Amino acid sequence: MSTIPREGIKASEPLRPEPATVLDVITETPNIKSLRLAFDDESLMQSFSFLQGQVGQLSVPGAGEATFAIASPPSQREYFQFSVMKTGVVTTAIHELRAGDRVAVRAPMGNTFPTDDWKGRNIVVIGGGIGMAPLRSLFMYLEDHRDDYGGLQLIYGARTPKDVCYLDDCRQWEAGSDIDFVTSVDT
Amino acid sequence: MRIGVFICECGTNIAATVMTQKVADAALALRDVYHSESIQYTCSDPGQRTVMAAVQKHNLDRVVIAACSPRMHETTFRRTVAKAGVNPFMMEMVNIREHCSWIHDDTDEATEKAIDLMAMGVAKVREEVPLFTSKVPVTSEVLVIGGGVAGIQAALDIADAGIPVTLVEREPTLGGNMARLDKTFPTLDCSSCILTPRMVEVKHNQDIRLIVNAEVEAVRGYIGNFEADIRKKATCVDEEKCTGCYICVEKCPSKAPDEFNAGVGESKAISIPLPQAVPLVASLRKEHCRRYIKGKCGVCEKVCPADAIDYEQEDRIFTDKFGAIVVATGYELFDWKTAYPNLGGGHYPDVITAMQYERMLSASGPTEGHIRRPSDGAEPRNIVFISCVGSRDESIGRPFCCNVGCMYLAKQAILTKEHIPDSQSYIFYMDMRAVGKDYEQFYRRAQRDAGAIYLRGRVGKIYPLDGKLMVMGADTLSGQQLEVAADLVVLATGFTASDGAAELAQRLNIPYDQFDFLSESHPKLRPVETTTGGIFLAGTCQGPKDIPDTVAQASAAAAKVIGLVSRDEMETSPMVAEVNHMRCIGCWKCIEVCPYKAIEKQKLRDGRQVAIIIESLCQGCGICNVACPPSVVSLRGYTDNQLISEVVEVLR
Amino acid sequence: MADLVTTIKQTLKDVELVLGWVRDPATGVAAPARFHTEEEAEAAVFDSTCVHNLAVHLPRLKGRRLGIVAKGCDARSVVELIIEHEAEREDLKVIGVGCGSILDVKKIWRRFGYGVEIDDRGDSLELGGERGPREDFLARKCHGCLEADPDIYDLFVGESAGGPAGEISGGREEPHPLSAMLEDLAPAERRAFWREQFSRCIRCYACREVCPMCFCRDICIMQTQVPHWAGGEVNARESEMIQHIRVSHLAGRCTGCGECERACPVGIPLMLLMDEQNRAIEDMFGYRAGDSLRARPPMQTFSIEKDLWGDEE
Amino acid sequence: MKFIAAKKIPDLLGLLARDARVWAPLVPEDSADTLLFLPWEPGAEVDLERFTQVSPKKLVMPGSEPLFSFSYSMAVDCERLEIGDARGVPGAGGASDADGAGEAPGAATVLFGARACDARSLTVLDALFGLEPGEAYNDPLYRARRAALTVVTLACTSCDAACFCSSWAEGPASTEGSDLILYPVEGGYLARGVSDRGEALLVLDIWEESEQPLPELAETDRVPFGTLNTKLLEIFSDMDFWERATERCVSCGYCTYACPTCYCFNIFDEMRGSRDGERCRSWDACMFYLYTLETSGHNPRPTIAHRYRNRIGHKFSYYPENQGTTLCTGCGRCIRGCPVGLDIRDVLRGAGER
Repeated sequence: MSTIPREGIKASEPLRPEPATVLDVITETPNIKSLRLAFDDESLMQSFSFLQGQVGQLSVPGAGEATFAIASPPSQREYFQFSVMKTGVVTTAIHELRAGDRVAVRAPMGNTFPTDDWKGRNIVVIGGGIGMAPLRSLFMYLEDHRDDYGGLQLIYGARTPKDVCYLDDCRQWEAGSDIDFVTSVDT
Repeated sequence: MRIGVFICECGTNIAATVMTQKVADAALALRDVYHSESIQYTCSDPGQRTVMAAVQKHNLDRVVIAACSPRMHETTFRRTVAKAGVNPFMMEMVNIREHCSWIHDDTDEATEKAIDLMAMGVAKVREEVPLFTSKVPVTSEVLVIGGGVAGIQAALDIADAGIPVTLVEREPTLGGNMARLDKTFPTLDCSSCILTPRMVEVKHNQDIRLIVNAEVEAVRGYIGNFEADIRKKATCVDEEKCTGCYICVEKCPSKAPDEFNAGVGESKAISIPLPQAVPLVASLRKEHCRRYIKGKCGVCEKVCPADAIDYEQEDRIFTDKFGAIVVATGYELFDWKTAYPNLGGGHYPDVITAMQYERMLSASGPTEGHIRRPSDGAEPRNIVFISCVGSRDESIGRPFCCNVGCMYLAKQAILTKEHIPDSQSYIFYMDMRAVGKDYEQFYRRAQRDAGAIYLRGRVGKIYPLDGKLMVMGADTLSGQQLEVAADLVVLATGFTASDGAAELAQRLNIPYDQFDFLSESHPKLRPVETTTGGIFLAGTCQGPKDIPDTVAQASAAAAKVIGLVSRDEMETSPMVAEVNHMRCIGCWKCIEVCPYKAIEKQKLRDGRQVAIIIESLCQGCGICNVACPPSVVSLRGYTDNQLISEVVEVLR
Repeated sequence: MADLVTTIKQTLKDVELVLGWVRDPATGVAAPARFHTEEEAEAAVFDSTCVHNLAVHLPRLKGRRLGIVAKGCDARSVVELIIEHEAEREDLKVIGVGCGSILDVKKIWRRFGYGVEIDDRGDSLELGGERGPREDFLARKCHGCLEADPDIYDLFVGESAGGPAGEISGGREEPHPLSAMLEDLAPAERRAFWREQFSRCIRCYACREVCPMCFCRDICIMQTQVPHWAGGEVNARESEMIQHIRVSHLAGRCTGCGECERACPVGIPLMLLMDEQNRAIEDMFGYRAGDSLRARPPMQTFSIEKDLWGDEE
Repeated sequence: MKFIAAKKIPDLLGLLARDARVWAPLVPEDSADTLLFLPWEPGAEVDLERFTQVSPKKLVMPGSEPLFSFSYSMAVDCERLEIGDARGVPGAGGASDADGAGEAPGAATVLFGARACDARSLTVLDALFGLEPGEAYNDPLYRARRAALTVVTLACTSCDAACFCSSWAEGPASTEGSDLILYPVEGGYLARGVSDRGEALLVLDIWEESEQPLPELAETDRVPFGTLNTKLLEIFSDMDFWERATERCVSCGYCTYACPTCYCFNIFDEMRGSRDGERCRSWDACMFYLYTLETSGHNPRPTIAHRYRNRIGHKFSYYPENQGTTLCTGCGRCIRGCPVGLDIRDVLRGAGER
């Protein structure tokens, strides 16, 4: 496996998250929200890097910490994004957050997609519902490196039309001429 | 999360003892509090506008208002925040008036406490989630239980508003206890004269369905949507056919006690309780009927010209839907005999109750208005009245006042003088209670005009001597022992709850007190409501009272009912219980303890059985919450975590 | 134990499985077992090492037809579980056994080493060849034994013990050995005592899991975030809190079987708390859990009684 | 060889306690039948005969410990969050001394009277939490505690029916994880240094010289591990086996909490009021239903059988596969203390015969 960058977590203090601020909250569906975050420490934010598909540990101190895929592409340097479905204690607290609120993050963690091995090939990305979060990061990475790959196809489904996330992105993918975007709903 | 905190000064009600600005300043130090201020009168129009403006300016999503009791203004402030775009249930009221400023003197300490209370409110509102009311349809028909004067008044008032009423009476006729009275204090107008027309009015009112000889057997449902089973008892008489001609009564060979006349005189197994009975139909009491005791008779059937006798008649059960219920089940008189052996314990025939005396006074009574000693039929000269028999007597566990004894003894003394001009009345009393309008004058009249001798003291003993009854007692005013030779002794027996009141209360899920009188929701602010929505009280079922109070309460209950059922649908509170199905272990403790039968078992798709709350039935009482072993039933707006947060905050 | 084996075999014709005991070959003492077949039932035993309260398994097996071998004390748990709908009487075949008191095997092991040979002669005890006073190693619950013979059973095996085992062992309703000491302490000292005791707690929840009446099992509020009654830390404060929760949840439920105290690996005298509460419940409500199938547990009873709401003024 | 008379053990403990907190097998007050590793104080009588009910792992991995504190405050119309020291604030969470968390990570500690199985378990945990800087994962709290810990082990000359450390090559003679080993002999104990730190203790002038030979060590039960790791994978889906094996199990956490090698923990936040809080970590047990309960309500290990299968599989199959060492040292605590008499060896042997 290629080297996984760990910028963002201090090796000496792997358990300690870094304070971050909620820049923006986007209501994706009735029970999914996307949060755009930036570390409060500016130099950390500048050096922060991750690979498409990696995850982060998002804390609302007091409620707890949980793992979420980073849903923004590595090329997005202004902020990083998590998309969260409201289900339990931590995600409920996350859904209470508003722009300006403080959270804490340990990231990046986990593995990436072996995108280097895919170079020159046609790629089909298939995702559904909130499962689209890491794939959004991946797909946007692929778009950023469009020339390295052959055909790009994205197949995205959700339970109902109201459960489709990333509507703005979907519209752009739909409009994009060099990608094939297919959506479907279960019902 | 952005919380706003508003501290009400309530003029000087709060601000004189609590430094409200200091409380507001302290709020700003709390997590997620983005705005706080002290407002002179928060409930006033400018006060509410200040709150709304702050909500909008600071983009608040939760509000804490520290002011008076939520009983006073919770609804007001819910509306206020809702107008500003906040879910009304994300507003938490903190009581710093009744719970703080009004009960403390020390400003520093009261301020400290107000800060703690406010911080607890903030802690609680942090855990709040938006709640939404829902609407349920309302059935317009009303059930009135009891056909005494209270039930009659309530039924007529409700029917006057064009609302259909079902009036259920246990006895064969309307009228209740009032129908047995001769005259009423303090005006001395004839009881029948004022009541009978109202009874007839009930009979003829097309919006009232009258069911006599009937009892409410079961009640299900909830405010706006009750369902009641009414059992109509078999009387062997077809009410449709009976004309009330009295022929069967005259020919009936089976004697029976005369309950309507309180045992004065005799009745028959088939009878009509009184000539003014509504409905005027006969009814047969099987327990006294020769046909049922000895197996042969049939006289009434033979003589009935209307062919109304039906020995095969069986009990029938009606089931109907009602939007509201008025309980007007009245009272009974205290059975004094075992409690007071010193008064003869029922062994002396010439010691009678005031109700028996009342029946003697009545022109339509068994003695046709003549006062006669039961023992020998002689007209008495010296009559001793004894008040508070079974009232205000801790020693027999009956500490309360009957509210009417003083006045009806005064009335009977006056009437006695009218009936027997050379008679002398003696009244043993504890204290004179004449608190109603014109009552004091009426009592003076008994003394002055009727010459009644009032003796303040309890009677110790009654014993017979030479054909008279010797009444021994103490006159506590003069400190002397007294002995009065009486021809007749009349006891003012107190009120007890009517027979079966507690059982009925259990069927209706309404509370009752230790004497089985039904309990109102709040003695001052909700005097005709019960704690169960949609069930109201009228008259003496709630406690002893006189006729004016009874009628007033009945009309009040009617007004409440009309307000309720004249709506097509009503909002239900969202602050009801909720089950976390994921964690329900299916132990059914909640179902066992629920007083409103608001919890049911439900099978989930995975086959697990869990408890579900029927929200429209749930009253949010919280009993299921504490009975639930894994605490998966919670009360919305009062979840465990909300309460824990409050406690943690105050212990901080 | 031919009688017991035959009875279990007979019961198996009617039920899916029977809860009983087998002898652990390594230690020679009894261990809980489930008999599904007549062949398995051959291994069934009952002796004075059968300390476990098998009723603990009933809630998890609810809805299946079962047999259960029960001592008098265990049958009390069965009764209480039936009352609380955690077991169905009709699904249950209770095989009653007369019990003449049982041994606290763990106490023996801790003193003499795990697996030491236990030779119980009824009136005396030999442990690893040494003679020890049997009284010292009786399970504590036997000292306050309420019923040596089960109150409910479908079949009865062996000899009736003829009365509470406590009588046999010379005592009845004996208070917890530490209760006298605790009564003499001032409130602050008592607090210190419990703090000290709970400082040892490792929150393994063995007390909960062996308790037949802790039937919430997997969904226990001692470990949940919603509601968050107890924190997650392992320390005396939280352990005391969770034990208070447990004790109060067992108000009117605890049959005093003593399993919690027996299972506690760090020797916290949990039955001290339970005994105290059980006495209070009996005084207040006249209720003793497990006495009768017809009784209604006070904490699960709601009746609109006189003056329930009282007067607010 | 160095020797110490049995009656001088308190003196030795006294010397050790000068510079460190000493934990030794002690009988808690009012509980004569319990033996636990507790902080030793002068006068306390150490029991070197019986076995303790809970392993000493709490000295490197307390029952619970704060990871860091945090606090919220309000600035002008905005919220601020401060994350405290990653070392946490020992004791702030109300942790009691008996948890081992009362000491700040890094405070000198001596574990006295551990058995070979206990000492060896520390090396198992080292591999996981990272003793040396530069390892893939280094847990700062564990490392600080571990680095400050001196282990004085008591070699076993006798054992009971629950012991099975002889299943591994060195058995009771293992020196892994120990700094100093004491061998019980006539009248006292022979001592042998294993690490530099242990050797350093032998310089104390409390020791005498002795010519006594090393005693013969205990020979315990042996569990034939052989190819058990692959065998366990083979019978993974044999739910009938797992259900029968766990019929008497009541799913308590004693076996995992008493175990010297079980290391699972849970992380959660505890608030002290609404503004301040701590992130804590505490022991968790795979036998608990909540251990794998997912937010959705789904639980991949819904029954005791599923959970026990994981416990066994993890200890004797997956972990050895990944890390090259069994997550068990044969101390026998889970057997001795099981409230329902479940013997892990029976399950292992049963699996082997399957």
